[in-house]
Amino acid sequence: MAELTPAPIPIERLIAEAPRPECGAVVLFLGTTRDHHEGRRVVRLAYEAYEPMALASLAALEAEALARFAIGSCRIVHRLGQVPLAEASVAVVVAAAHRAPAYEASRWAMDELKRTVPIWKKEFFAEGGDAWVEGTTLG
Amino acid sequence: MAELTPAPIPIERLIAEAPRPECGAVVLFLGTTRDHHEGRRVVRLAYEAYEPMALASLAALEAEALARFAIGSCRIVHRLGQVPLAEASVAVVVAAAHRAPAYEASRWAMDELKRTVPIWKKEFFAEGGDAWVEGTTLG
Amino acid sequence: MSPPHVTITVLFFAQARDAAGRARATLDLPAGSRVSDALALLERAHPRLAPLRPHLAVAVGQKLAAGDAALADGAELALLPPVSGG
Amino acid sequence: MSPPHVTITVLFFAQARDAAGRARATLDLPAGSRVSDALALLERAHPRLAPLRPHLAVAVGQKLAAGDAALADGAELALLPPVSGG
Repeated sequence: MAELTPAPIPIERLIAEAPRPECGAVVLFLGTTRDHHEGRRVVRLAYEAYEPMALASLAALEAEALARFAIGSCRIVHRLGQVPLAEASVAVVVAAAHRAPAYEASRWAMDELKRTVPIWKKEFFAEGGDAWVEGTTLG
Repeated sequence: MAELTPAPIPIERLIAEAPRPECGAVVLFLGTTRDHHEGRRVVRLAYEAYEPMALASLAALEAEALARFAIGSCRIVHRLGQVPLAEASVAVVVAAAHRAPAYEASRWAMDELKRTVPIWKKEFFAEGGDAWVEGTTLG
Repeated sequence: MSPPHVTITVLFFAQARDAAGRARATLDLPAGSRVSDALALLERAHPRLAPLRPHLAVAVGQKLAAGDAALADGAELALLPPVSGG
Repeated sequence: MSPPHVTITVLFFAQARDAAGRARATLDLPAGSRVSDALALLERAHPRLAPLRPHLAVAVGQKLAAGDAALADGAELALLPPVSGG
């Protein structure tokens, strides 16, 4: 089930909840805060979303991943609000009987998420100031 | 640092230890025990290794992954001995500035591990009996 | 009696919120107005939205909508700058 | 005085251990013996190793070794069936 959360992403719980007995592979992707972007030092990030639309988009991605790939489950959690350095802003957990579709579904879900889900990231710089990250035009 | 361990793989610790501030992506792969193989119900697995050679092979894979892909770290832990259903037998954690090389290094490391590292898996069946899994001839 | 009109809610996100200086507005439009009419009105009220326009997507009722989409009374129209989640 | 010889340790893994009924053995071979000589001797002692032979790799000192690799005194030779880690 897709989630948007202002709190740290509960990575251990997501892994523990990924269904296993029938699945031989679990792929967890974590997007974490980088401390640099185009040469400037970043000290923290903040995310905002059009929450109901973003949640529906993430849930649709989960469902489409299940339809496109031979996987048993796909779960996406995105953090909102301020995210300190080195903490995860997004987690995708895919479980599958075999590893190839698990990797492929995970990559596909992350590519689609960045392209289609109404979430915006702002970077705060060490030298002061902030800026919205240049993103991808929807549609 | 590559590890072979008879205990459950400390997944939370591996994720926590993956270097983050300079890296935007972490990919964790877990190989978990499947409850079926070629139509037979599997109730548990056991792994054995030629330990010093397997450990050196895993360490060499980590180093080669760092040389081949634009990643910041690669760490491989394989469990040995009996592994109950749904527990992880292997974990690969890759951290990188960008997600594409993180996914690619993780897949490559798992493919190589299955092809080149002297570890053997035995399956124990619900109907009784056990069998070594058909593997890949080395060399 | 005034001519028939529709009232919509407008949500501004990210750069669009910065440009408009607000997160939300209520807009009255003549009945039969389309998304492009609402955008033209918003741009007149908030000129700093103009440079964003080529990259702005619009959702109506949480679905992406084209410029010629009709606006029903009570619709929620969202201005969505290029996305950068992940 | 006996002719010069080498003593090696043999490690049997997985199916090779099952076939040999043991995990480890010590083998005396004439000096100048190669990996293939050791395998022939092991196959005579443990006939159930024969069907594994086409799929068996051999390591000497933890490195994969070909059949014509020489065996030094004290070498550790490991019989490695097809691997199935992961």
